[in-house]
Amino acid sequence: MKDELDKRLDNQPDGPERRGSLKDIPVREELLPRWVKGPEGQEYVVEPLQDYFCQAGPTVQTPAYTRIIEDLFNWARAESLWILGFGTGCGAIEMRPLMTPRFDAYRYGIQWRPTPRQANLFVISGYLSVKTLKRAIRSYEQMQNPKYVVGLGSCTINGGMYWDSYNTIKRLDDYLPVDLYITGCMPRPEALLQGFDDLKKLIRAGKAEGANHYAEHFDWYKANQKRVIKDWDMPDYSW
Amino acid sequence: MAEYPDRSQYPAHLPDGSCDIDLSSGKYLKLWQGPNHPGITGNMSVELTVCGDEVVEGRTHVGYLHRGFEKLMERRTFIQCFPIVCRICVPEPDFNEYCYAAAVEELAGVEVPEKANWIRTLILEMGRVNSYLMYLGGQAGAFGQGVIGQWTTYARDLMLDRFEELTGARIYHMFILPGGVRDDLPEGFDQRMEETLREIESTLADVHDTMFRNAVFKKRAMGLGRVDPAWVDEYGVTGPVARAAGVAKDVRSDQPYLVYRELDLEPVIAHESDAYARADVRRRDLLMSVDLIRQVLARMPRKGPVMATLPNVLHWKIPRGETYVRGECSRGEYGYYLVTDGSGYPRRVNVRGPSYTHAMALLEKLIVNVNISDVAGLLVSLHTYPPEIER
Amino acid sequence: MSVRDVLSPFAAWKHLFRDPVSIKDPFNREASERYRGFHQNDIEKCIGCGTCEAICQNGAIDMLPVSGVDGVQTRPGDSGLRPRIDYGRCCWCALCVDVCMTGSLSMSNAYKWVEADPDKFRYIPGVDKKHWDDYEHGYRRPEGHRLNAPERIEMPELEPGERIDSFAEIVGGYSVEQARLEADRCVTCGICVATCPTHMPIPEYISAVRDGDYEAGLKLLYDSNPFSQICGKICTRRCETTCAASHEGDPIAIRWLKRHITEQVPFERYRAIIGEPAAATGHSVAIVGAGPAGMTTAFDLARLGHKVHVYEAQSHAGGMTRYGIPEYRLPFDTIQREIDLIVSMGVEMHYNTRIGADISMAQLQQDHDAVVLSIGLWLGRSTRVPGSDHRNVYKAVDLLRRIRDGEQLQAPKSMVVIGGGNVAMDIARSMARLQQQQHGQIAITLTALEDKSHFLADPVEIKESIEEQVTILDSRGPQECMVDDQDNLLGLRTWRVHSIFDENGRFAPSYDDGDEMVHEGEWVVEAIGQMSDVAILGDELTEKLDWNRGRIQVDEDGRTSESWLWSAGDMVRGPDVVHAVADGHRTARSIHAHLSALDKQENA
Amino acid sequence: MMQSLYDRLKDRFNLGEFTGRRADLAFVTVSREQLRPLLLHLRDLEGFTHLVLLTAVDWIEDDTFQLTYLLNDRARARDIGVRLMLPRDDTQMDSIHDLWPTAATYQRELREMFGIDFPDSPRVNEDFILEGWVDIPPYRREFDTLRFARETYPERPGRETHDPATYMKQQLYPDGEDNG
Repeated sequence: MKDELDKRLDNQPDGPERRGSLKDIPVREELLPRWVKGPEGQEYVVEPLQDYFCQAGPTVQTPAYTRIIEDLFNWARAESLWILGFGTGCGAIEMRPLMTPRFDAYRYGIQWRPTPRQANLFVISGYLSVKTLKRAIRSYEQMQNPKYVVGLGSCTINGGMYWDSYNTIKRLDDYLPVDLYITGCMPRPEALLQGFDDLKKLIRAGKAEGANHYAEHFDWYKANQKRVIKDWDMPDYSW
Repeated sequence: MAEYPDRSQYPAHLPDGSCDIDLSSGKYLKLWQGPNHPGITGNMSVELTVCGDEVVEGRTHVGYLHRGFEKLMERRTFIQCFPIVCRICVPEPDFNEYCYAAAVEELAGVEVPEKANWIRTLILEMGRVNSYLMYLGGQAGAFGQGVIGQWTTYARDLMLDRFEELTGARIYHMFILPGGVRDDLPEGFDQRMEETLREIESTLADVHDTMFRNAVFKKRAMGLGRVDPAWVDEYGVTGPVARAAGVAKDVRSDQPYLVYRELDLEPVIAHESDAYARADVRRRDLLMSVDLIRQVLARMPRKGPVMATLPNVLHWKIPRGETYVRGECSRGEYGYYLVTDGSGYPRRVNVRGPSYTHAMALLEKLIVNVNISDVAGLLVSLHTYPPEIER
Repeated sequence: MSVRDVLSPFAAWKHLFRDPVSIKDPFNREASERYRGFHQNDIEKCIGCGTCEAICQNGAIDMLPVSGVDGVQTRPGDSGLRPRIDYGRCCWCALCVDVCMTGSLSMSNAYKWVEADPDKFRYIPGVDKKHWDDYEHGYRRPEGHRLNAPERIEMPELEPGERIDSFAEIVGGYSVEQARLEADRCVTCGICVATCPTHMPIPEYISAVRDGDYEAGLKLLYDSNPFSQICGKICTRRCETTCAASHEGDPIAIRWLKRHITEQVPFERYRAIIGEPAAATGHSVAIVGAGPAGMTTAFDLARLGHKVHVYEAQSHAGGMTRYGIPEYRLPFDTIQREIDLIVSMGVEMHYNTRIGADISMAQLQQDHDAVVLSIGLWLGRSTRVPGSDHRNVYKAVDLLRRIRDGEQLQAPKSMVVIGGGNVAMDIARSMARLQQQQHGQIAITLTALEDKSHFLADPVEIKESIEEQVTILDSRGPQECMVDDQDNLLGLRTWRVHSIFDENGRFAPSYDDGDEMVHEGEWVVEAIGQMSDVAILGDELTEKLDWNRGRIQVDEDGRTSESWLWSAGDMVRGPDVVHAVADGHRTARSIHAHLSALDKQENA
Repeated sequence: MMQSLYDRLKDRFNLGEFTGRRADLAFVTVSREQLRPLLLHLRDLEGFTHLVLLTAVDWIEDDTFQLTYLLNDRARARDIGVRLMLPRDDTQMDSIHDLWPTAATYQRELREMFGIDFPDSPRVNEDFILEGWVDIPPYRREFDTLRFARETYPERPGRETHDPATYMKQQLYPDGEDNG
């Protein structure tokens, strides 16, 4: 997958703007710098884009010095997949059965976390509208390394049944580094478990390198993201 | 310790009725609940302006799941629309299939076989059971009761197994298509359904004990989000939300469709009109659905076709016309407004989902003065589902 | 709120000792029997019609050539394409399975497919081997669940009782409503086009019927077939044998829809729709024989601006369609309108002009830039069994011609027909009508070598013959035309046929002489094939031409070994109207190319 | 039932085309000036108290938008759809959010998806569904969603297909003729 991506990076046309007549989108009001009065009367300036976000870009995480230790890390990572509880699309409904006794994913070391900071697996559960893509990128970037992305359902692969929709992206790998895809519309809980199992194997083999790929080709991903998110009003990296 | 102003004075109301919220005053805080938030049903967000821990203003933001169904359908033939409509509502997709099929049948003049109508009713009631079970888990979860969701999701999964053997799919059944339904009931379906229904009833009895007779739940849900019966018309409130306010609004009895005329049903109502009453209405409605499924299976004809003869669907043209078809889904009135122009494609499809009014105008009205911790509970108690709003 | 509300939730504890409800091995759980999982395709059954692609609302299906895989090849009735499904698009709605014309496509109940490479989710079911190819369960189209009507709209026809004593046309023709319903069944795949000898744009003109745009339809017809009215009635409709709808239902009534178009457009409009011929080129072409092949050549060449002279031995044009096909199938006025239309393009007709007698081939060669020989097959073949030279043993073609020429034949009280092709049916049914008119009863026995399932005749013809009280006996080999001592014909003696061909596939019938039958008949009519009367060419030309097993040797464009002479139609291709039309087009193209080359030479 | 309602209404209002759809559903066209009085009349005197939906249909070939106000009378189990034709070049309409507060949501959607403006409707100019949309309103007929999708969101390459009839021609009779 990595080679394939690298190949496509080389063929990328310059310039993020493909549609000519873009209107200038003003930055949202709440993101503008403003004066704020504290409870004790003191006043200070808040610049949301500067103050609330980190300016540095993502970094590549290098493997541990020795193979044995790296293998141990990978084993540990594989056995604790913590999924971000962000249902981006309809596929999220099959998560519920997994969280509950019938399919019980917890016995395989899989659980759901409410915040990106605690999660290392982002399941993109289906199509992403542009509006959600924006939130998905931010959520993904807030997750800690090492982190993985699984594309769930055919719409993450090639647009699925929304292939002609004006509001959904067609191929997820243009915008986020995807480690694994599970096809189906939507995939059953058993298929998800199979996917998680395959992901574990990938992680154990040290092949789930999506996050590093994202860091290495950060500019390419950003260019793709900005091409579809016309009102980019957030910092480039939301760590 | 600094002197904090008495927050009950805020926000001040402007002459036009809106609130005077000056963020820079430091008295208010903006808080976004969603789009990725465990207490949100589906993918939407509520922009809360809070003063202390009380909400002074709430704004619903939707569009995270917008795929443009209504536009996509305009460039699909009538049969090609059939697989796509169910995607509008994940927990209860069958209403889309039914309403769309019924609208197409009406405009095209297709007569649906009797037995297909019974099977459609069966599927819609099965879907309602599913939707309510999911709701109960969510409602309890929003008030911190994790175990209810564990039970109801299991019960719902049993119903999904019945769906799977009947329709060939778990979530998106794609079984009700214009002209009828795809297939007959499988061998031995009745018996397995009866076992499932018993399991669901026993789950519900447990839910009744642990949730509805639970001091915590009662304390938090009673009095929360009271809907004035007068708002029912003003805000287009339908379904259990209206019924909990004492308005016996139920399309199944108001304007019976499919075979509801031949079934015994009585709209479930309550009068307290708060989150608790709504949950209770839904619980009782669920029990009625279980009963309706039994009635359907007992009374439905066992012989005959399940599908009308259609013209060749590849170039099926429908004469110019417009219609509106509605049904009572678990959240309220679901309807399809279909306009045709004589071509092979719908001219316009408009999907009217109950959440459209509940999650927007009604929620924004109810959310004022609610404690932050109760926002999720309030939201769930309206049983909203965002794709119905944005489609 | 009460104490009960505090205690009641503890009821949950009763589940403490309940068995877990978890599925022990969720990795190997089978989906339900009807589950719509991954696709399967029986590629030998599949014909690559692309209807699945047409209905797929996700644009998930591509039709790709897989010729050579497991014997799939592009041939009449099979495009050689097979569907490839993109699981980055599919939504498992199974509309493709529901609409599949052959029932080859189905879905297994397999549902797990995980892949790191997103480009791998495309595959051709049945060709790219998958572990679910042999799954027993999954979604199959439920019985009776069809998205297009499998049954043909019945053609209004005269009942046997109404039609048996007259030569009135049997088929009534569709009404507009019926035609639309029938046209609606077509899935517009276009598989039939390759089968049609003249490659008529069948899906397009059927669409014209659906849309009620008959003039556009007529234009499509006449651009590819100047015998559209005639073919609309008596075409052998090979297209219908490869129709995608024929696999799980009746084929589309393509012939009747063609007929419907020609009936819906007023004849006066034909000429304007077809358009004016091109400006005169100064070339002149002679055509011998005014049958479908000759007249098609004439039509094409005349439209291209060449001067065409047609020489016809009979008093009317139309060839076998005029003199070989009974009136109840093809009324005279249909033929006449077709001929009038062709003549109106500037074709000059010379009737009652017999080559060899009235004008010689050498003369034609001298007067014209090119000559087309399309004299058809007018000599009946004989069984040559003992007694077949009796005066009451007839050739079917001769009898048919006499009937169509208006001669009042005196029908025998009983007769035997030998042959199982359409000509045999034609003569049997024509004579049945005469018998009914003259004697009030029918006594005709038809015997054929083939068994019923291998009759060469159109099944409809066989059915209607039986309705018209013709006794059909299959697998009977003629042995003798029995004659009594007063030289009266008594009938035909036959043996049961064992086999028709030997192990090398050569025609060598073997009989069971223990199973002998005698079929009584005052006449015996032989309808076992025809040949061409090539004697008219004259010795000199016959000597010059190359021959192949009794037929003139032609190249693929119909040109003979003599550069000025082309040959077309039944005499080259065997008896069939629509083949003759195709041959006419081909010949016309070749001649036009030849003439254009002449022009170029002159200019250069 | 609907016919008698129409007969009553047409004396008071200048109504356009009336289409009876079912026994319990009819559509009627009304002019812009009479919309508000008609809706009020239906709501207050005829019992149509429930605004089921408000949406638009783009009749681009007639250069009009059709606004459909669908009202429901639960007591008598009947519905009426009030149609209003709006010229496409003058897409301003009077808000009815004071009759039904919930109409504001519908009007916001129409503003965004069709570009039909409802001045004075609360928050009508706020983003509703779309975010950062820069093209024409997507529900308008002239907006081609497939083209937009193709231009904006790259698809996975490597797809090709063949039309059976064309492919067979190429394979079997490429010169337009066969020799079989």
